[in-house]
Amino acid sequence: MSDARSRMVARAAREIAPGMVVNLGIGLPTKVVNHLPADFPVCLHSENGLTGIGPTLPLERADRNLIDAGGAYVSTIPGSAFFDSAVSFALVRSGRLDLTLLGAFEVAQNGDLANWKIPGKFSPGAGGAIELAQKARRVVVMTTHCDRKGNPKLLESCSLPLTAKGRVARIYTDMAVVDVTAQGFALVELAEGISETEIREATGAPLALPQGDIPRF
Amino acid sequence: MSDARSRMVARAAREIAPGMVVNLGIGLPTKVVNHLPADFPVCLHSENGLTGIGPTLPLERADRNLIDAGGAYVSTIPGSAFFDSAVSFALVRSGRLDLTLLGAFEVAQNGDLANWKIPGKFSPGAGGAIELAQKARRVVVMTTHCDRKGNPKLLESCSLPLTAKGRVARIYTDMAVVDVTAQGFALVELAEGISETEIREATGAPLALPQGDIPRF
Amino acid sequence: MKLPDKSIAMEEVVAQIPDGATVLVGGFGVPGTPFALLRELARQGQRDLVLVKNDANEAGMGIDHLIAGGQVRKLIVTHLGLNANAIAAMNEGRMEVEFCAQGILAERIRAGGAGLGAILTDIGIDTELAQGKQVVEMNGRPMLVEPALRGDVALVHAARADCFGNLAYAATARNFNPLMAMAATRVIAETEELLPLGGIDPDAAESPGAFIDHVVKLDAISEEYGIVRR
Amino acid sequence: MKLPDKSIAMEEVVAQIPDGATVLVGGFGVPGTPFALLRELARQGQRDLVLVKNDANEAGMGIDHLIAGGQVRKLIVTHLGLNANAIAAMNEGRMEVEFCAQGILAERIRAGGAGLGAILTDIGIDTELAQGKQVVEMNGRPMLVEPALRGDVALVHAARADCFGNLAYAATARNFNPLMAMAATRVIAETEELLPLGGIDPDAAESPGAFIDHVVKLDAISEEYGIVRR
Repeated sequence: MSDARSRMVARAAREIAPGMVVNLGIGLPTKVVNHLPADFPVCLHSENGLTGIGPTLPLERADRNLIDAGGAYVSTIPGSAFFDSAVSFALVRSGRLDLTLLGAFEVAQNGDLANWKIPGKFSPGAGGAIELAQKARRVVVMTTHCDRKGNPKLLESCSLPLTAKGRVARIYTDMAVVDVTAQGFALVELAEGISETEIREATGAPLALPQGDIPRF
Repeated sequence: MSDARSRMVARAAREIAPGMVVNLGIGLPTKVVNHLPADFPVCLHSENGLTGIGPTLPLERADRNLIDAGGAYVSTIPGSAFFDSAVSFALVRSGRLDLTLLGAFEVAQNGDLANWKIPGKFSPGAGGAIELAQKARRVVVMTTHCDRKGNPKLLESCSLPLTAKGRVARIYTDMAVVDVTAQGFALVELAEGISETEIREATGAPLALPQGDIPRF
Repeated sequence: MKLPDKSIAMEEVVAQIPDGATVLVGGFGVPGTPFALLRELARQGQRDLVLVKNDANEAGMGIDHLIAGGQVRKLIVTHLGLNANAIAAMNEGRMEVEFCAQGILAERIRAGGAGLGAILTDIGIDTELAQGKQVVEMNGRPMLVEPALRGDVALVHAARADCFGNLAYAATARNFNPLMAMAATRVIAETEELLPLGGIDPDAAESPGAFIDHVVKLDAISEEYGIVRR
Repeated sequence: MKLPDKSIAMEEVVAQIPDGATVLVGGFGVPGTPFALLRELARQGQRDLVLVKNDANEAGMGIDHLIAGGQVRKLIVTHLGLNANAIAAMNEGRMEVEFCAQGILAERIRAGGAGLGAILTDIGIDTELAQGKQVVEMNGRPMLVEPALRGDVALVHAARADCFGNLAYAATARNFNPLMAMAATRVIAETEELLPLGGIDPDAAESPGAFIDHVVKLDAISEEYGIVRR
C-alpha cells in the first residue's frame, strides 16, 4: 500500500469510537482495524451474518463455514454471534449500525453516493450497499481522491446511478479529509505534501477551507 | 367428561391423518390426543412456540419454562423444537398447518366462525384464533351442539363478531358430525341416541341428511 | 478488538425509563416474562406508559402491578384472558386497550426491529380487527397495512447472557423476547445467568448483542418465575 | 405420538422438481450453498428454472452449472460480482436477471415464509431499484411495496438435521438458509450429519422440522464445500 493510502486508512480508523457497531466495506475499509488497539471496544458487523469479526486467518487454519461478506476467511472473538441474512440487515436498517465505511465511484457535494453501477460497464448488483448507505447512522467514504484517469470523484452532482441520496457525512481520501456540510464540501485536513491548489484542482466541486492553518494528516 | 362428549372427542380424533401438523385449541380439543396410538406420526403445534408437544406433566415434574398456549405444563418428545412467536405464526399463515380444531360460540352454514368475542360480556381479545381460523389448511370446530341455555350454535348466519369468514369445513358436536358444504350444513353422522327430529330442532339452519341410513358414532 | 461490557444494576437501568415511554415487554404467560424488571418499574412508579405485551399476565403478577398502580395509559395486547383486573381497567376506561392478532403483533414488532415501515397482510380482513386500518390493493386483493411497532424501551428475559448482550432463551420462554430484543431504542435484558464474553457459543446467540443495550443479572429467581399452582 | 421421518434419497427428491419451478437456493459465497443438490439438479436437467439466490457463486461452482447448462430462465439475486459467466449470460440476454437489495431479498423471502403479502420499506427510494415498484403513502412518506417471495422448491444446506427435518447451521453458513427453509411449497434440506429424532436439542433447532418436507444426507463433503484457494 502506498504511503498516502496507509495514512488515509490510519486517519479513517479514528472514526471508530469505543462501543460502536461498525460495518467496513469490502477492500480498503477493512484495513482500518489494523490501526485499532488490541483491546479497543468495538463490534464489527459483516452482512453475511456475523458480529464480532476476528482476525483473517491463513487458508490452512481457515474454517470453511466462516467468511466475511468479501469472502475472506475470518475468525470469531469472545462474544461473536452468527445470524441469518434477515437479522443481519435488521441490524443495519433499524439503526443499530453506528458507522459504515464504504468505497465510492462518485460522491456529490450534497452527500449523494454512487458506488455500485457503471451503466454498460459494471453492473454486478448492489448487494447490501444500498441498505448500508441508506441506513447506517453515519456514512463515511474512503476512496482515492481521483479515479485512475485522474478525474475527480468528489463532484457537484453524481452522474452514475445512486446508491443513496444525501447520506455521506465525510470522505477520507489519499489527499484530504472532507466533510459534507449543508453548504457543500468543507476541507477538514490535508495529507502531508498536498497543497491548497492541488486539492482544489483534484476536487470537482467548490471546497470550503477551514479558518487558520489547515491541519495535516 | 360426559359420555356424549367423550365420543365427540374420540370421533374428532379421526380427523388427524398420519404426517399432519396440527394445532388443537385450548380446552376440549387438546383431549383428542388421548385417542391416538402411542406411535402415531403427527406433529402438534402450540402457538407460544413449540412443535412436538409431549404429554402434560404433573406440577411436581413440570418445567417452569415449558407450557402450551393454554398454560398447561407440557413436555417435549424426541424431535420437538422451540421457536419465537413470529416463527410460530409464520407456520400458521404460510400453509404449514394442516389442521386446526377450534371451539366456537357460533358457526354459520357458510362456514363463518365466531369464537372470540361477545360484545358487552366477553371481550378478552382474540389471541391467535384469527390466524388459526383464517389460515389453517383445514378448520374443524368442536363444540357442544347448543349453548348452556339450549340455543343452537349452528346458525344461518353468525350474530357475533367473526373470527374468520367461510373457513369452517366440519363441526364435531356432542350430537352430530356436520359438514359445511356449498349448499350449507350436511349431516355426516349422528351420535348414538339422537333422533333426526332432535338434531333438526337443535340446529339453527337447514340440515341436509345423507342418503340411506345415517351413520352413528 | 474486544466487545464492550453492557452489564448494569437493576435500579440504575430502570431509572432510565421516562414517563410516557412505550415499553415492549416479553413473555407469554409466565415463561419469558421479565418479572424483576417489571417489579422495579412498579417500584419506581413511571407513569403514562404504553405497554406492548402478548397478554396481561394474571392478577398480582407481572404487568398487573403496573396496571393496578395506574401506571399504564395504554396496553397493546393479543388477549387479556387470565387477568380480570386488566379487563376491569379496560371496561372502566382507566386503561386504553388495543387488540392485535397474536402473530400480527409479533410481525409488527419484528418489522420494527427490522427497520421496515409495515407489513401487508390479509389477517383480520372480514373481522372487526380490520376496522380503521389502511387498505392497499395488491394484485387486485385488499391487504391491511399493519405498521411496524417499536418501543422506546424493551424489557426482555433471557436464560443466559454474556456481558456484551448476546442472549439465549429456554424452551417456550422465547415467545416475544427475541423479537422485542431487536425492536426498541433501549433494549434491557434481565438474565438468569450472566456469563463472561465467550460464554455463549456464537451459534447459540439467538439475540445478537449488537441489538442489546443493557444486561442485568438477576440475583435470584423469585417465586413469580416458578410453577403456577392454580 | 411420534414425529414422522422425512429422510429421502438425493436422486428421488430432486426428480420431484418440475421444469419451470421457482427454486430458492441457500448460500452466501461457499458457506451454506447446497452444492450436492445443485449438482443433481444440473445432472437431471430441469429447464426454465427461476432461481432465487444471494449471489451466482463463482464460475464452475454451484448454480453456475445450471446457468452454463441453459437451465435458468431468470435469476433473482443481490449481486453477480464473482461470476463472469453469469454477467455474460445476463448481458447476452440468455438469462433474465432481477436485482434486489440484499436485506430486502432476505425480507421478501421471509415474508413469503411468514405468509405475509408484502413488506413496506423505504430502501431503494431515490435509486434505480425503485423503478416500476408500487408505492404506498404511510404517514405522508412514500414506501415501496416489496412483495413476498415464495418458491415452489427451496434447496437448503444444514450442518445437522434430524429425520423430522429440524435443522441446525454452522457459522456464516446460515445466511439465507433459515429464511428459505420456511418459504417454499417443497423444502428440501441436504445435511452434513443426519441424526435420529432427539439428536437436535429443541432449543437448537433453528429451522423447525414442521417447515421441512425432505431431508437428504450427504454421503461426503465434496471439494466444493471446502476452502476456496484463489
